[in-house]
Amino acid sequence: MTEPRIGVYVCHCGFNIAGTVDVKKVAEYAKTLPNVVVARDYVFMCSEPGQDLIKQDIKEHNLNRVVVASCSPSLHEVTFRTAVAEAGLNKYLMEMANIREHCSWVHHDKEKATEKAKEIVRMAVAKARYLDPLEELEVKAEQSALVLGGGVAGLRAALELANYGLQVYLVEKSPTIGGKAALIGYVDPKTKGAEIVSKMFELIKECPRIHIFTNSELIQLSGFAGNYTAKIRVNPRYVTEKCTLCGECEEVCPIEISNEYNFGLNKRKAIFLPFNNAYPPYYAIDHRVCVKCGECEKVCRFGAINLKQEPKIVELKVGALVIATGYDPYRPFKGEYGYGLHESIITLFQLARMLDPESPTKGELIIGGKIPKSIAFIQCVGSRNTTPGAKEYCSRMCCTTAINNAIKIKEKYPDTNVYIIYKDIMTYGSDESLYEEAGKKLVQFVKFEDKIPRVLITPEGLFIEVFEYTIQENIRIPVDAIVLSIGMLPPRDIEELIAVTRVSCGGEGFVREAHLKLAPVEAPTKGIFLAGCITGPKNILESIRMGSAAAAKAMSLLSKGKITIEPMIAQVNEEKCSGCAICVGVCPYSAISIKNVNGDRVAYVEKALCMGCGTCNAACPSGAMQHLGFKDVQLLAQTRAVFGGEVNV
Amino acid sequence: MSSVLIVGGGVAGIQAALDLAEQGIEVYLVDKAPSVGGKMAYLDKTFPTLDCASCILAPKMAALLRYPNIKLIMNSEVLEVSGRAGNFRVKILKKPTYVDWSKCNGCGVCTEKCPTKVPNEYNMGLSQRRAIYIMFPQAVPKRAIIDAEHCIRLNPPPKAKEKAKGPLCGVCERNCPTKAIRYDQQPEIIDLNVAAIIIATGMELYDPKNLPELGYGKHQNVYTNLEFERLVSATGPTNGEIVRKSDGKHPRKIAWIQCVGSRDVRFNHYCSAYCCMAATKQAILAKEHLPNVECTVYYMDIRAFGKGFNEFLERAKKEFGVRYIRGKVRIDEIPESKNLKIVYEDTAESYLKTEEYDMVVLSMAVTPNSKLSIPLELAEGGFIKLKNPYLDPVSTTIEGIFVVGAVAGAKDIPDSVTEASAAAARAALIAKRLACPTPEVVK
Amino acid sequence: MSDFEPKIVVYACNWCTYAATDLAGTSRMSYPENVRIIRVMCSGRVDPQFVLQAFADGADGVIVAGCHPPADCHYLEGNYKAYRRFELFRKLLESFGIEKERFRLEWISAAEASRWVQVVNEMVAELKKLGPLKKNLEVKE
Amino acid sequence: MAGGSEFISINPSLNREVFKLGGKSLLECYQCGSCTAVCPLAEELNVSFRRAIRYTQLGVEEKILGDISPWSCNLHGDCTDSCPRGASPSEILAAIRRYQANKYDWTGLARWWNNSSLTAKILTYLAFFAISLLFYFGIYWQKILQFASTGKLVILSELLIPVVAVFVVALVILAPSGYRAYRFMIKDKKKEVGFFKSLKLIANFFIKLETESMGVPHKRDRILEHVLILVGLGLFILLAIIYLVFPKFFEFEIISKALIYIASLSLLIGVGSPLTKRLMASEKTHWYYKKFRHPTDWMSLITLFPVALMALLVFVFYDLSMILYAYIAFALLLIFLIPFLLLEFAFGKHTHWLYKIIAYYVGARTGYFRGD
Repeated sequence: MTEPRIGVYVCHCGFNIAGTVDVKKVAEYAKTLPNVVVARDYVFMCSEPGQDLIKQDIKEHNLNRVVVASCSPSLHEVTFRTAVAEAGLNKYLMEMANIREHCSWVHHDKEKATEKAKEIVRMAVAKARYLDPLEELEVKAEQSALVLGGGVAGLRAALELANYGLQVYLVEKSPTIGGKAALIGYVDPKTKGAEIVSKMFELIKECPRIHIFTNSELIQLSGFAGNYTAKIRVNPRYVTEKCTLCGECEEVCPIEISNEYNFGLNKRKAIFLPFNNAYPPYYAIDHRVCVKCGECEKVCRFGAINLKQEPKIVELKVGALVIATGYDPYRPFKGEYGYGLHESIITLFQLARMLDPESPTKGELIIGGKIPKSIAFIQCVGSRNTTPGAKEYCSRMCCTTAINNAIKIKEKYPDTNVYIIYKDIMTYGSDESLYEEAGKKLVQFVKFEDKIPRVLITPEGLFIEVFEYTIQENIRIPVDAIVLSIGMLPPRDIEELIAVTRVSCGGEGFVREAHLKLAPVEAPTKGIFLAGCITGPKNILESIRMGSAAAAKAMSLLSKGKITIEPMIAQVNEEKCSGCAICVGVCPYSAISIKNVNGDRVAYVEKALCMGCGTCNAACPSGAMQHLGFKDVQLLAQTRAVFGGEVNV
Repeated sequence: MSSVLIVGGGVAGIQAALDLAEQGIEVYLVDKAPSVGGKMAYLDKTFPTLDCASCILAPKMAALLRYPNIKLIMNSEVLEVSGRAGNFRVKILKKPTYVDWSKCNGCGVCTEKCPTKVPNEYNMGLSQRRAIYIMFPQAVPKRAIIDAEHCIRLNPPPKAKEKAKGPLCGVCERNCPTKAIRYDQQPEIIDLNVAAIIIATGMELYDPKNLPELGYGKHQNVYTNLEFERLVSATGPTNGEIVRKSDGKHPRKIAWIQCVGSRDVRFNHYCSAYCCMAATKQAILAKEHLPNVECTVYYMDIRAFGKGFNEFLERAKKEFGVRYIRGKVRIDEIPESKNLKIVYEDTAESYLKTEEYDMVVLSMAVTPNSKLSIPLELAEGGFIKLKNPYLDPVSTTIEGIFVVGAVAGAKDIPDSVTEASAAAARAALIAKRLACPTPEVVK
Repeated sequence: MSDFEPKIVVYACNWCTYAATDLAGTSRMSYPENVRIIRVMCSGRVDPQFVLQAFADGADGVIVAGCHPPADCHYLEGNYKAYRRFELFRKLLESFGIEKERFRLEWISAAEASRWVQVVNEMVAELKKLGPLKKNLEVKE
Repeated sequence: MAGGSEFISINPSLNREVFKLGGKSLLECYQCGSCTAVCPLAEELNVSFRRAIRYTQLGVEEKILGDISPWSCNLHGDCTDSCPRGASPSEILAAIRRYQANKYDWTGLARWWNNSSLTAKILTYLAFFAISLLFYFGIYWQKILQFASTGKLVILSELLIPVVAVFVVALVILAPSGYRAYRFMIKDKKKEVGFFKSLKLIANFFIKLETESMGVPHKRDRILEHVLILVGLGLFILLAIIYLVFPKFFEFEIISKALIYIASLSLLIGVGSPLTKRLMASEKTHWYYKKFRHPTDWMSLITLFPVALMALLVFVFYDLSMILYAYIAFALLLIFLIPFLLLEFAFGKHTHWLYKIIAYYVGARTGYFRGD
C-alpha cells in the first residue's frame, strides 16, 4: 500500500458552512492530521474554480487521496468523484465529510460546531487512508422501458421512449388507459381532457413499439439499472377483441356498483365500458365484483365473453422504469362540509365530470335533481389542513379547476349566482387570466382565513356561514348546491408500489425525487424515473412535460447501450474464506454461491447481482468478505477516529 | 448525428445541454453574457429547501466543460435562422470580448490593475467592477472581458482623445501574464447548421420605475428582490451584510411588496409564480443574518403551491415570525431618516394604516426575453407561444424549435429544469434522425 | 454531572436514516452536537464489533439506525438482519455491564427528520443522567 | 370593527342592481385595497372604500346603507389610475351612491327615476316641461304681456308662486329621505365629537381637499366646475331669499344685475363645461368624462343647463331692452325650474349634495375625520 498523501478541502458553501463553522481553523487542523499533505478552504468547492483547486493539487502534490469537507454526499459525491477522475486519480479515492447538513446547519454554537467539524474531517481522513482504487463495471443495457401508469404522464413518457426506438411496456391498473385527464371535463376554457387523451391514443395506436397491458400491475422488480426483470400480473378482462360494444351484456348483468369513471355520479354494471372512446376499445368485467353468473356470456352474440380467463404472469426484461401512477382525489369523510348528508353537496371532480358533454347529465348542471340557482365552491378541502383529515400541502390545481368550471357554469347559466369561497387563489403563472375572466363573468370570491366555513343543512335549504376576511363579518350565504374543491392525495396503493420498486416517500406521502432541482424526475435508485402527480400535485401540462423529461433521462441512461455500475460491491478474500456459507444465506439477492477453488470450498460473489448492501460482510466471521468502499478497516478507522484513535492494520 | 443549438445559458439551457450531451449529441450553447448561469447565478439560496443556488448551479456549469461535444459561444447573439426542422442554418454574431479566450486563464490580474471603475451589473450596480472584468468568481468559462463602452483605450473620452498622441492606457495588456489582450478584436459571424433549436433565453425583471407610487429610484432604500438577493449573498457587494443604501446601517424593519408589475392590467396580467416563495425565502435569510429584524410581507394571495412550499411558508410564519398582511400599498419617504412610510389598507381590518420601515423590497414581475431574431409567435404577456401545449408541451409554432424556462411562461427552477429535460428529449429525436419531425398527426 | 457531554457514535443507513439526517439539516432543525454519524449502505452492514470498538474507545452511547421494517429497506431485508443481530448483541452488552440505554436500534425513514432529532435529544438526556461510560464498568458475574 | 357572533344575511341580487346603476366592473374588484391606499382622502378620512365595494359585492344590505365612505369620495380618480384590475373604483362608488340614494328615498320614485334609461328620463322630463309650459303660458300669458308693456323688468312674485310651491313639494319629498339617510348612517355609531368641533373638522377637511387637488390639472378643472355650480346656485338662492325678504334691494340695479350675471354665467359654465366635455369625449379629455356617462350624470346636467341659460337670457334681453323676450325668458326659467326641482332635485343626482353633507356631518361627529 503506497504511503497515503491526502488533500483536505473545506468548503464555505457561501454562508451555509462558514456562517457557523470556522473553516480556516478546520483547514489548519486538517493539516496537522497524519498523511495530510495539503489543506485548503474555498467559498464554493463544487464550482469550477473549486474543482480546479483539487485537480491542480493532485498534480502538484501527487495526492493519492482527497477529502472534501462540504455538503452531503447525496448532493455532490458524483461531482467531486468526476473532478478527481479528471485529474487522473481513481474516482473512489475521494471521501466526503458532511459538515453542512450534519454540522453547520444543525448547530448554532460556533465553538462546538467548529470542534465537531474538525472531528468529522478527522473521521473522513481516517477512512480516506484506507480507501482503495475501484474499477466500475459495465453491463449491457436493455433497450426497453417499463412505464407504470396509463395517465397523460405515462402516455407521454411511453410515446417519447418509443420515438427513441425502445420497446415500451405500458402497465395500467384499470381496464383503460387515459387516467383522470380523460374524465375531467374542461382542462381549460377551450380544451377538454378527453380530446387530449384521444389524440394521444391515436399516436399510441400507430406506434408498434408500445405494448399496453391493462388490468395489470407490477408485482415484482429485480435486477438493477439497465437490467431489470419485471413480473407483471395481467388480471383477466373476460372480454376479448371480438366485442363490438353492442352493450347487450350490460343490460342483463345483475351487479350494479357506483361508477368510478363518473366519480360516483351514476352506477355501472360489473361488465362495463369505462368511457366512450376508452382504449382498448372493448368492454371489461370488474373481477372484484363479478359473481360469474354467466348471463352476459349467454347473451353475447359475438362470443366475445370468456369467463374462464385466468390471471397470467408476464416477465419482461427492461432497461428503465418510469413510475407515473398518478394520484387519488381526496375523499371527504361523511359530514365534512355536509358531504354525504345532502345530495346537493358534491365534489369538484363530480362537477367537472358533470360539465363534460359525455357525462351522465350530458354536460348539464343538474345537482340534487335541479339546475341550481346559486352554487358555491369551497376551496382547500383536504389541503392546507383546513379540515381534520386534510394534508398540509396545497394541491395546486383545485383553484384553477374550480375557476375553470365556474366560468363554464356562468357561460351556460348566466343568472346562476356562483361563489368561490377560498383561502388563497392559486392561479399561478398565466392561469391568472382565468381569475380575471372569472371576475368579468361575475363569479363572486369570498375569502376566509383561519376560521373555516360551515355548511348548514336546514329545511329552508343550504347555507354557508363564513367569517369573511375582508370585512371581518360572519355572513350567511344561501345556496342551492355546494361543490367541495377536493385536493390530491398520494394513490391509496402507494404502499405496494414502494414494496415492489423500493422508492421512498417524502414528508407529504408522495414519492421523493433524488433532488428537487438537481434531479427532479429521477428516483434515488438509478434506473427508476418519476413522472406526473406521483411526486406531488401538478397540472396536466406539467405532468405531460415531466413525462417527456423522464423519457429524456431514461434515454440518457440507455442511449450508450451499456451501464456503468458502482463498484461498491462485496469481494471475497479467498485465503481467509473457510467456505462456511453463512454469507450465502444472508444475501437478499442470492448473489453468493460456494465454488471450490483447487480443492477447498470458497464463497463466490456474482458481480452483476450484488447490490452492495454489505450484510454479508457483517455476517462473515473471518472477515474474508469485505464490502468495497465500506470495508471493516475503513469503518473501524472512522469509529476510532471519533476519539482520535488509530486503527492498527 | 446532427447537432442542436441552445439559445440562452441559464439553468434551463444548461440542463438541456447536459441531457443532450449525455446522449452523445453535439450542442452549441449561445449566451449573450460572458458566462453561463443566467439569473440563477445571482441567487444566494433557493426555496423551499434553502440549499445555496450555486451548490446546484455551479456543478452543472462545471459539468458543461466536461463534455467535449458541448461548445460554449459566449457574448453572442443569434442574428438569423433559416431552413426547416432537421436542417436549420443559423447565423450568430460573436461580439468581441477583446481578450483571446484561448490564452486567458481567468487569473484576474488585469481586473485588479485596470484604472476605470464602473457599476457592476452582476451586483445590480450595488458595487463596482473594472472596465476589464470576470463576470463573477465562479463564472464558466472563467475568462476576462473588456467592457468596450467604458474602457478608455477602446472608447477614449472626447477631451482626452485630442490631447493624447497615441492610444491611451493599455494597463491590462502590459499586466496580462499570458498576453491575451486583443484591442483590435472584431465581431465575427459564425454560421452553424443544426437539426433543432432550444430557446432558453429566460427572463428579465420588470422595470420598477413603471410603478411611480412605489418610489423605486426616488427613495434610496427601496430595492428590487434581485438587488436584495445580491445584498444577502456571500459573494455579494457587501459579503452578505444587509445594509441600507442611505446610511449603511442594518435595517430593523424590512417589508416585501408582492405583485409589483404582476397581476396588474396596467403592466402584466400574468402572475410571475416565483415571487411569493422568493419573498418568504428572503425574509428567512434576513432573519438568519439579522436575528432581531422584523420582516413583513404585503401580499394579495400568498401562492405556495409547489412541493414543500406550504410547509416552508408555515415555517416562515411560526419559526421566523414573518408577518403577512393582505393589502396593496403606497410608499412615501420620510426625508430626514430616509425611512419608508408604507400606506396600506389592512384588508383584514378595513382600516387605513401607515407603518415605517427601514428597507422595502419589491417582488418584481418577470418579463420574458422573447424579442429574438427568430420570427416566433408570442402568446399573451410576451411569452413564446406553444404550438399545442397538451400534445407537445415544449414545441413552439415553428417545427423543430423548442422553448423552455421562464421565456415560455413564468415558472420556478424545478419546473424549468424538468422542462429543459423534456425539450432535450424532443430535440434529440430530430438530431438522431430517429423520427422525421413529428408531423401534427391529427388536425 | 451537569457539564458532562456524552459522545454518541451513530451508524446510519444511507437510504433512510442518513437521508433523514440530511433533511434535518435542510429543514434547519437543531439538536445537540454530541453525535458523530458514520454512513453505511445498509443497517445490515453494521458489525457488532464496530459497536464494541466504539464503547471500548470511550463512546457513551451508540445508535444503529436503518429503514422501517417491513418493507422500507432498499435491499429488501437488511434491516431484519440488523434487528436479529442487535437483539442478541443487547444481551451481550448487559453482560459487559454496559447499561442497555447506551445502545439503541432505531428505524428512521427518509422523511422522519423530526424523529431523528427526537432520538438524539432523548439519548443525550438519558446519557447525561447515566454519566460517562468508563466510571461504572465492573464485570458482572 | 369585528363582526358580532350572529350572522348577517346577504341579498345576492343587490349587486345586479348596482350593475344597472353603472357599476359594471363591480365583481372584477378582487379586494386588494389599493384604491384606499392611494386615495388622498383615505388618510384624512379613515374610511375604507374597498369595504364599501365589498359590502355591495356580497350584498350585505344593512351595512352598505349606513356606509359613509361612498359619499366621502370626491372623484379624484387616483384609485382608478392605480386599480390593478382596471375595475375603476370611482365608477363603482358612484353606482353605490345611486343605490344608496334610491334606498334613502322614502317614496320609491328615486329608484324608478335613477334606474330608468336616458330616453325614459328625457321623455318624463319633457312631459313635465310641457305641463309647466302649458300651465304657465296658459295662466300668466296675459300678465306677462301686461308687464312687458310697462317696459320695466318687475319680477312678478305671482309667477314665482308655483315655483316656490314646487320647491316646497320637493323639500317635502327630500327632507324625510335626508332624515332616513341620517338614521342609516348614524346607526350603531357613537357621537364622540362635539357639534362645533365637527364643523371645524369639516371646514378644514374641505380646505385640505381643495388645496391638495389644486395641484393636479384634471382634478382642478372638475373642482372649478363644481365651484362654479355652487356659486351659481348659491347666488340664485340668495337672490330669491333677498327678493322675498327685502325686494327693494333690486332697485340698486348695478349690484343686483352684476350678481345675477355672475350667478347665471357661473352656473352656465359650471354645467356647460362638463356637458360639452362629455359630448365631445375627445382623446385628450380626462377619462372621468368618458367613464361617467350614466343617464343620471347626463340628466343632472341637462336639467340644469336650460335654467342657467334662461337666467342669463332674461337680463341679456333686458339690457337689449327687448322686454317681452326678457319676460318670456323669465317665464321659461321658471318653467324649466319646475321639472328640475321635481325630478332632479328631489330624486336625481342632485340629491347627492344633501347626502354628502349628512355623511360629512356624521363622519365628523363619530370620529371618522382624523382632523389632525
